Amino acid sequence: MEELLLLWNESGLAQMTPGQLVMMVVGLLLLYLAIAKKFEPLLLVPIGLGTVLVNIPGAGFEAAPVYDALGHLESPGGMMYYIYDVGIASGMFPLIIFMGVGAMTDFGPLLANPKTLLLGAAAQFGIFATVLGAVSFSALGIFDFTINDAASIGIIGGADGPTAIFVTSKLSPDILGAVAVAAYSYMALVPIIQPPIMRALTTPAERAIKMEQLRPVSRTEKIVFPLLLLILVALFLPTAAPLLGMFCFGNLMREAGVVDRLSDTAQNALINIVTIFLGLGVGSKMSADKFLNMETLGILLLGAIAFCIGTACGVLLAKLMNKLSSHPINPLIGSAGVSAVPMAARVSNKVGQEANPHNHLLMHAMGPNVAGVIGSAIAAGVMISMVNSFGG
Amino acid sequence: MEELLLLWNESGLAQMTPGQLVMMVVGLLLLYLAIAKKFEPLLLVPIGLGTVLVNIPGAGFEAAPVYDALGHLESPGGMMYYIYDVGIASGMFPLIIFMGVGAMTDFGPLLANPKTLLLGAAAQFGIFATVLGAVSFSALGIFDFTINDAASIGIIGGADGPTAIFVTSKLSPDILGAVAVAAYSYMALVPIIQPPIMRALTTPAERAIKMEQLRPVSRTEKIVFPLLLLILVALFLPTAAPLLGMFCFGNLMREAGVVDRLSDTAQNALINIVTIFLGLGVGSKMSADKFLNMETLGILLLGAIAFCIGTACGVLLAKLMNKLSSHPINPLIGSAGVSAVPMAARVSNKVGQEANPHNHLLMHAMGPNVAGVIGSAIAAGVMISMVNSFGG
Amino acid sequence: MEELLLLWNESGLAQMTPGQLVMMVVGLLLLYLAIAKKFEPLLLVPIGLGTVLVNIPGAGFEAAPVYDALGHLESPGGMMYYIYDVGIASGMFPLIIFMGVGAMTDFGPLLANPKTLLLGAAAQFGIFATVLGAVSFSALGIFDFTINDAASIGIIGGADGPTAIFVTSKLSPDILGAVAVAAYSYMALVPIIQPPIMRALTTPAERAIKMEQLRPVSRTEKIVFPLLLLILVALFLPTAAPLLGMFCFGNLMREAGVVDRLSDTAQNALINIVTIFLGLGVGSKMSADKFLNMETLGILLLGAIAFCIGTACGVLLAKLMNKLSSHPINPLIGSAGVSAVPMAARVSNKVGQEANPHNHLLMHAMGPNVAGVIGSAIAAGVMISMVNSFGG
Amino acid sequence: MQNVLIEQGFALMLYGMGVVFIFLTLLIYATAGMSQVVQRWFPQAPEPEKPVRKKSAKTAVSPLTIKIIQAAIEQHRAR
Amino acid sequence: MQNVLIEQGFALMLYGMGVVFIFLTLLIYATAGMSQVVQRWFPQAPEPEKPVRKKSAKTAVSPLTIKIIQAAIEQHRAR
Amino acid sequence: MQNVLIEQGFALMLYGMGVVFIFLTLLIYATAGMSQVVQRWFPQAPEPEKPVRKKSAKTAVSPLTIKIIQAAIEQHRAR
Ligand code: NA
Ligand code: NA
Ligand code: NA
Repeated sequence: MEELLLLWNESGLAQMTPGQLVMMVVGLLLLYLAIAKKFEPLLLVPIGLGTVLVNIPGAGFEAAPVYDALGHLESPGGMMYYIYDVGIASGMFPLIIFMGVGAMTDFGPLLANPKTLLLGAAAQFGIFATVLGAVSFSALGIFDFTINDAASIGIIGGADGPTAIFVTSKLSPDILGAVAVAAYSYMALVPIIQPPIMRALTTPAERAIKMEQLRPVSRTEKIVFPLLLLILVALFLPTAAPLLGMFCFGNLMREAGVVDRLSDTAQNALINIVTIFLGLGVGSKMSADKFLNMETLGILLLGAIAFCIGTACGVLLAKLMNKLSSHPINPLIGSAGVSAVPMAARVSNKVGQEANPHNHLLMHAMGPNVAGVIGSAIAAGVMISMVNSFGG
Repeated sequence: MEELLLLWNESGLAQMTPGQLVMMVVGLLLLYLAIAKKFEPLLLVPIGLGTVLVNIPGAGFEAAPVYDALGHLESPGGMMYYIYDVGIASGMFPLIIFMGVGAMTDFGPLLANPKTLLLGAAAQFGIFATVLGAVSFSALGIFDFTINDAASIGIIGGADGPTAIFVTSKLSPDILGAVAVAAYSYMALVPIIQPPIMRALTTPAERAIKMEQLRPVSRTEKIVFPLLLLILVALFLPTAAPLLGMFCFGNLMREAGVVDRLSDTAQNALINIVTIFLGLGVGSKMSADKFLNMETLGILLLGAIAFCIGTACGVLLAKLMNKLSSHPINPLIGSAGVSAVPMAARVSNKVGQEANPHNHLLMHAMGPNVAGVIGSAIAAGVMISMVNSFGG
Repeated sequence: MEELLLLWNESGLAQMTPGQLVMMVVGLLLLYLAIAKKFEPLLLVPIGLGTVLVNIPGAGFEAAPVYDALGHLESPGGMMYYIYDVGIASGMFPLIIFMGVGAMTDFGPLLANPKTLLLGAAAQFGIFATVLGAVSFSALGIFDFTINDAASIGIIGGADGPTAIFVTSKLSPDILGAVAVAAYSYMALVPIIQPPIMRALTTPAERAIKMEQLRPVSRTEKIVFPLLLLILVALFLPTAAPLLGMFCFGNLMREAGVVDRLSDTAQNALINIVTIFLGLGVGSKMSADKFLNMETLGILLLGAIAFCIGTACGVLLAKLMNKLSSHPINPLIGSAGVSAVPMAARVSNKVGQEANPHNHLLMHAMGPNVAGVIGSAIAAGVMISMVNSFGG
Repeated sequence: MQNVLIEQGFALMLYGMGVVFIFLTLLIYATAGMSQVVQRWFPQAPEPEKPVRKKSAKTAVSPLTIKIIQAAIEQHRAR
Repeated sequence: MQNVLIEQGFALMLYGMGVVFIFLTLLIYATAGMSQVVQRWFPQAPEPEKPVRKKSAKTAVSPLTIKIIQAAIEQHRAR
Repeated sequence: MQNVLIEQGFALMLYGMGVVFIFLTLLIYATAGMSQVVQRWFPQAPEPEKPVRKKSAKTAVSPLTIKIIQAAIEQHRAR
């Protein structure tokens, strides 16, 4: 008889808390958005499923391993525990993904028109404005965000998944779930968030501006650039070295032309494997106690603001550059500075073609687009080191 | 001079125990079966070679790492130690393989005819009957099996490698080698074990029964099914969540259609890498002291019985369903309920064609076949939780 | 204000030591050699970039994780720390690479003419002569090499990257960087180092010798050979079992014909992934304090000597065998015994064709070439066990 | 002791098979219901492009390969 | 407390944006200079074989595949 | 000390080379014997399908690709 009781007591129905139930629905919602609405499915499918798994009562996906006095394993930990511990707490997974992203990135357009790096800088203002917003909310007693939380929330505006996960796992792991979900959701929403802002801040004439054909870039330049970037990072911003170091490594493997088999693996088998586990690991932070609170609403709200400010700043600086520069610059490429590669660049192109069907901005927008990746990685480095110094 | 002595003392000839010699022969035998007889080579090649390696005297494949008082590494552990510790003791490898299996599984036939799930249930009777058999042997003092051993032996009847390894590594790691070898060997022997039982329990008329064409299944159904299964597991059987959760995750990646690159990696690079190491890790439990004893004979014997009972129950329930159901059901598809995907389904098809050359049962047998995977994963969950409760 | 100071203090410029600066240049030089000169790029690109990364002041790539009294993670370690700790200190990465190399190796030519194994033995004399040279330098007080260092330096003469890394990481990890760089650089320089020696030790007549067509080798022989080798290792030289065991495992997967998907993964996705991290991990030992000293010069010098002696011994034994054997043997194939697969074999072929344009030695040279891999793995096993016995 | 063991074995069999059957029966009805709901409210042609997707899922044939092949055919037909 | 928080937020924004802009401006000049140097001292045709490499980097189409295809075409043309 | 070092170096060389030569000589005879045994008792045509397997081992060309190609040829010849 007690076996029946045991089975019932172990059943989800008996143990399920309302919070867990809600979180499961959240997980299913993420899966719906990923599969039906194609919201960044590569990450949101694993995150959504991870959310469901980690909220199954009594399944022990998050359990830590238990060792006896002699250090022998008494009971192994749960899958999520190992994934998070090995891959995310250590920072390895985001770094490996960043290497793969580097191996998939073509810096050609940026090299053809380096000025566009500035747009990648301007768009990062969204990050820091949001940090300020977050701490203000705290000061006003609306939400309770520490400076660590604020920095992690701001980085959502970087529109760069691995960077956001890397920063948050270092500064405030408890909100990792909310931050990652916000980051990827808004990256998926770029085609809806950005166009109105872009139209509001530009005149039809500006949107119709044709830009000059980009010059061809030699292979040597493409090989030297990642090394140049890495050296500058080493000299001026070591705290950004982990992210940008791996990014440059990946890009160097891509351009070197002598290690194509490594480059192929970095941008296929390896990044896919790590993506699967990174998603599950992020999901492991989607437990009711961590996610179901007002702070999460604040994070989602502030994240959206960050995106909007970043987009606006990018467009506005592009307008200014167009005024000052001898070569015409279409302000629409400014919005691509938030990164969200390559979606933001496509949006610039699309909005541009509304104004002038024969205008092809895609390549021109790729420059600010990849510049945005560098920009947010630098912002990440600065924030990690400064916040840690506050802590101490 | 002492160097010569040293080299001799370190040579295998000087240190080899008879047990190790025998185990090496066992390893070579497994390799022979895998390569020449094509016995589940994907697992038995690594297991066989791992068996040879772990029994090389003085090679230290199983050695644990040694740390000094300050926790610095004095001497690293052996390869097998790390593989087993990282991948099998943690349960990660079987779970990752199960994810890959999920990504390779097409639930279409099952969705077209869900009733066949019952056959996947019936075939699991082999598992529990064998558990009873094992404890009886203990009670009779023939073998010395604990309830943990009995459960691990029973799961051989699940005809599902990763499930058997997962359960055994949790309940009685010492017999992991014997259980895994039995499970994979009998899965390879399905074409020899099952047909006689199938013929004995069915009439030629029954074997000739034609089944109705399966209805087409929509993509939406295929996407929703793994989520439905996962939710039911969460609600009623959380202890089965690790195995079935990863299985559903893999299947969802396959059917979602938006993460094909993850699905491809899960069913190729990732599952292959893990298979290599899982096999070696299982081999690390094939040491003379663990394998060369009467218990192993008992395990092999009971495992065979489990397969036979499972097959018989599947066929018998299929006969019954055929009697009761309005739609004709060929009893031969019942034997596929033991899983051993897709071999058991092929066997059903082959035996069916002996009776009626124009009868194509393969698709109809795939339903019970994949149902058997679900069935044994559920049985695994129940057994793990109940046995642990006994222990406490 | 203090923030500015903080940022400046954290900048590389403020912290960079001259040594780090030099090492970064070394890293860039390695990258130049790898990319522009195609020096073993698969390893030297990751090593070179790892060298740059690990010498970035304040980036903390090498930092060990910090745990509080309760064993909770306070600050995670750096990427390089984890890579080295998990993959190199444990010996796993070199072993996995060796498995992949085994899966890429065709023993056909060796099986067709097993006598060439002797050439693979002769070429290993370079290893041991160099060990003697290293200890002599120490005895003369020129350099300060322990017997462990000497053994690690000697293995450079094995012209086999993973073997050198495996031995050095076990015997003297501090010089791992220098040894690995020397090993891969000289392997890349084989086409420059070997020909003069080969010409000096042979007459034009000898170089023009045509060898008999190799007999076809059956698949069965190719399957049995790795097992035969493994058994002999188990019986006579267990200390060589880790390296040769994995090598044979890889080769068996290749030849078995029933596990092609595992073989493919072992020689593609898996070896590529491990190569990326092995290179970075080796780079983590390229810090100024470990690399910038006289010893490194000694290592580079002795490594070159090892290559030369190995080449010479191979050629000389081949000359001798040609005198004694009934079948003609072109002495040029002897130099391939140093391994450096397949470059050394190509060199034999090229030098041979200078003397006789119609002479195709490639296949004949592949025998000694792969024999050299076995030879140096055996030498590695002997040295590890003997040096450890000295230590005790 | 032995009796305990036997008892535990029986318990495992009884409750184990029970759970397996109950759960899978439940799954049958849930699945049937799900299929009904999907077919009624979310009708959809049994996906046509699926076969292609499956293939591309099973093997390493990229769309590109196919493009190349077609190109090759074209170019050749051109001659 | 709150003031500290606000201060820290301002500090982050001020120095953060500062560093980002300074660094990327630096990068602009460094890149421009690098390109000049490369174009003057290491001129090189914008790599021609790159497209092929790219493809082979992006997809699983090995040279062999292409060879096979060509072979197939040949053999067929032969008929 | 130094002498010890030299001694150890000599020991390594002597026994090291010794073991390498003895082991590989052993391997020569073992291999030759193995080949004899295989050729006499387990004769077999030097595998024919091997080249194909090799290819498929070296590159990502799946049987499917080849089928597709052939199909393509067929279909085209049909025209
Ligand atoms: Na960004
Ligand atoms: Na089963
Ligand atoms: Na060698």
